[in-house]
Amino acid sequence: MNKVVAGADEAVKDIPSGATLMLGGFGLCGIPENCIHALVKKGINNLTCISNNAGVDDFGIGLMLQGRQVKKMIASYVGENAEFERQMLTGELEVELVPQGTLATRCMATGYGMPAVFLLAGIGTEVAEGKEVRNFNGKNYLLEHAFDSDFAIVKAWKGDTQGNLIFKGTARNFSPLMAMAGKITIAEVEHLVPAGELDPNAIHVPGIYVHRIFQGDKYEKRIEQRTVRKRS
Amino acid sequence: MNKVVAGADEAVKDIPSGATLMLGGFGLCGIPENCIHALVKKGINNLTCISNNAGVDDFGIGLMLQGRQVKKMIASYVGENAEFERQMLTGELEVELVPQGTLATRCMATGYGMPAVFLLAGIGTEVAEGKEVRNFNGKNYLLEHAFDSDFAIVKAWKGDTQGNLIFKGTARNFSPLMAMAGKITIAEVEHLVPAGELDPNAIHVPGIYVHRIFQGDKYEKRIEQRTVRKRS
Amino acid sequence: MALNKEQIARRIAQELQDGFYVNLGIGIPTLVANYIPHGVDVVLQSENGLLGMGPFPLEGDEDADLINAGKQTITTVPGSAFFDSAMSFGMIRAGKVDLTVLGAMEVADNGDIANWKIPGKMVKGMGGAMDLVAAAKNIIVAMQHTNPKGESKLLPKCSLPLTGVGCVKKVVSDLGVFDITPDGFRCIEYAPGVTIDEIKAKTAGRLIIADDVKEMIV
Amino acid sequence: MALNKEQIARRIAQELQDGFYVNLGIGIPTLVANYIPHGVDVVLQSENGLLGMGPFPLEGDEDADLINAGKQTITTVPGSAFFDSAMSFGMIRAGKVDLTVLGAMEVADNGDIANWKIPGKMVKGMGGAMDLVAAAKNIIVAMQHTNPKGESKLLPKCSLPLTGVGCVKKVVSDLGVFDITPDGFRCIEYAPGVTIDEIKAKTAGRLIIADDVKEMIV
Repeated sequence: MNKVVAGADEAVKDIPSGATLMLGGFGLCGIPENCIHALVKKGINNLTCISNNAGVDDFGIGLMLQGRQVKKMIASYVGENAEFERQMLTGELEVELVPQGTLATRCMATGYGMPAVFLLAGIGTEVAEGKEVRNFNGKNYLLEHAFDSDFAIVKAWKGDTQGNLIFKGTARNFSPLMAMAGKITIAEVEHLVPAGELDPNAIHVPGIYVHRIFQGDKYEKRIEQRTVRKRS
Repeated sequence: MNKVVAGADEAVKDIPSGATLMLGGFGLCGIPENCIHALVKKGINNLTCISNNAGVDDFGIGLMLQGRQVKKMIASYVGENAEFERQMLTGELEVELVPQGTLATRCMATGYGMPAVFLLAGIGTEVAEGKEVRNFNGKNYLLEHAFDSDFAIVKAWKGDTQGNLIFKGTARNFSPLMAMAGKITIAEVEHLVPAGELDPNAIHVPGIYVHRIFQGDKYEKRIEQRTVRKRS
Repeated sequence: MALNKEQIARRIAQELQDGFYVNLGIGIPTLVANYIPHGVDVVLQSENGLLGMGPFPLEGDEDADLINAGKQTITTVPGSAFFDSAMSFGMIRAGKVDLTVLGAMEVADNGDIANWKIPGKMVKGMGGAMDLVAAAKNIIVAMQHTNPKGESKLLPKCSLPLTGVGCVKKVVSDLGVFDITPDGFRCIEYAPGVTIDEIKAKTAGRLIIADDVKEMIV
Repeated sequence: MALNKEQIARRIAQELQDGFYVNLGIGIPTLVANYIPHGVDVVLQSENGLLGMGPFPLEGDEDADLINAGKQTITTVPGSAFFDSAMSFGMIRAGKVDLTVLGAMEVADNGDIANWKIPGKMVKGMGGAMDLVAAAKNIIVAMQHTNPKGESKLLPKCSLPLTGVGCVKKVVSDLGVFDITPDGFRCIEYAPGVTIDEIKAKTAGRLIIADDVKEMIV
């Protein structure tokens, strides 16, 4: 059950143009840096990307936007990125905005084999347009569907050769949910260890959900908003 | 945010007769032994218990059945218990059988604020009777509702004074899901530690879901089916 | 004189009760963390997956894997817990978070809120705002009473696309504190030096003045 | 001669492929773990919350916190992971488990299965059986071909309350191996010493014999 591949290029080698990808991360926190670089190098296009954000101009999914690789972006917040704005305004890029919790829960629904769930967010707003509304216990909810995703690409802190994953801090965010939702799930990790080294009680994503794993060459882990207190 | 109470008696002191309780555990594995003893001592009755199993004659929920404290049992498997069978056949005890995965997911739905989800289990069987069926992508699913539960009572391995919980091995089972679903959640733990001692990356149930916590006096941790290999 | 942002934050901090779990939005709401009253123990939730958010790190201690929902580097306090985004919004939807403090572009006198989209301008997305306003059990809005043109942002009806319907419970603006009631905005406090007449003039939505209205203590 | 339980388990073990995640039910299915072919690496799932189930513990090493779905004490193998019951059935519903092996009281020639309830007898509950049969992508049933009275358990229609509809893909009984096809049970192997005539006589559901039917190797 060894799922280790040589590196990012091998991990993404069969992702075709036109595929639907889930990409983990919140802002630039916890994004699969190495796989994104490999996708940029590979040059496939017409991709549909499901990710909470779209990176910044020169990092993360922003790099794929620079190369016009993305046809459609499904996200909750996309405002950090001039090239994104340009492509959206010219109509080159299709954008579907989804409330953050709904985005997360629709990923979870996929990994849990639930085709649809009822959620509150967006009731009474333009997000509700065209969606089924149902009342439960006096409150209205929207019927929200699970996502269909060809590949999920996530970065974890630690992983083992069987694909078990552990995340660190707020770099966890969407990544476990997406890892569970991919038809094929690719995990890059900061530390790859032999099976048996991770505490089986502490695993966030069991290896059954992960198809390929490798240790990333290098992590820049860029910070978007460096906020600090002065040392006195 | 200290949620520590003195012990089981204090933890359950305001549970009234007629309440709906979720009780964690699978078989006798991971059941809240100390709270069950306190509920037996307290002698309240007309309880509705949501639990995967109903214990055995002289342990777990079986002790509450001996005292005729349970009016209704919602469970997936109840076959280990002669008193249960007697009360069910005489009609003293109302029983609602729910497929195990559906039971677990309905608990999760409660803790995640989802009033209803669509699930596969029971399609075409008597479990589906009276339930809404809907087709998604060519497959039929049942609409299943979140549970309403006054109190959730679980046992964890470790917990801290703020209510964060970590479970061990297969004693995890339904307990995190139920802990998230209780209007009031009571956790008994084998090891209670100060806030800050647990790894924040390894917590199964964040303290926000837990209202009362204490370290159990003693754990019998009875084994139902002791199966071993002979040492050669 | 109208309150500054720090004063708005300080007034909102008075709403915090011991034992509260609180989600603070970006902007003025973030500042509320600086004014938590002594003896009041609250846990801050960050919807990107953290309970137990602490202050900004000391210089050099920043961790790229530890940010808040505004993508700022932060720290944790003892007893913190990390979780994924589905659980994070799950606990909000399930009513486990006691108070959410948000900014707004407009609030209507029935509690509607608009804070995510200006038609004709670049749309950045709603992020977690729609989830928070739809699901949180108690929502306080921190906002300027008027826009830069001097027009009221407390309206009979929002003109911008809604973020949520009938969900705001209270507004703390630079001019005063307003409960949302069936009769509209109910002014319960005015900022020091601000007159009721000024509040009336600058509130476009239905406004009632509480009998026991008093000067705000900030 | 009809197979014994160990032989049924050994035959089913031949269905395991390298890299499979497998859920083994209580009874004969549990025995399959003893016959995993050399060079075939499978991970066993236990629906009470474990991937990477190992053999029973050595005497004295039992851990009350480590049991399988049959409530037996077990062990783990390196690379195992624990999870809650919602995730456990989630991964089954999402089609991540490659093979589920279950026992049955009755199987119909359209793949219906009944294995949880006998009307008039004490009902113990379906446990995880309904979830497994509804959601698993590949289900093999391990069963006796006939009941103690000699009546066929491979039927045109189940007489007992159903556990699941049209879900069984293959049956391994003490008499042979049967694929479920649109034409009913398709016998592809017979047990050593068992005749096709005996199989025909003991199969009440629609039965076809594969052209290349052969003796089972166990």
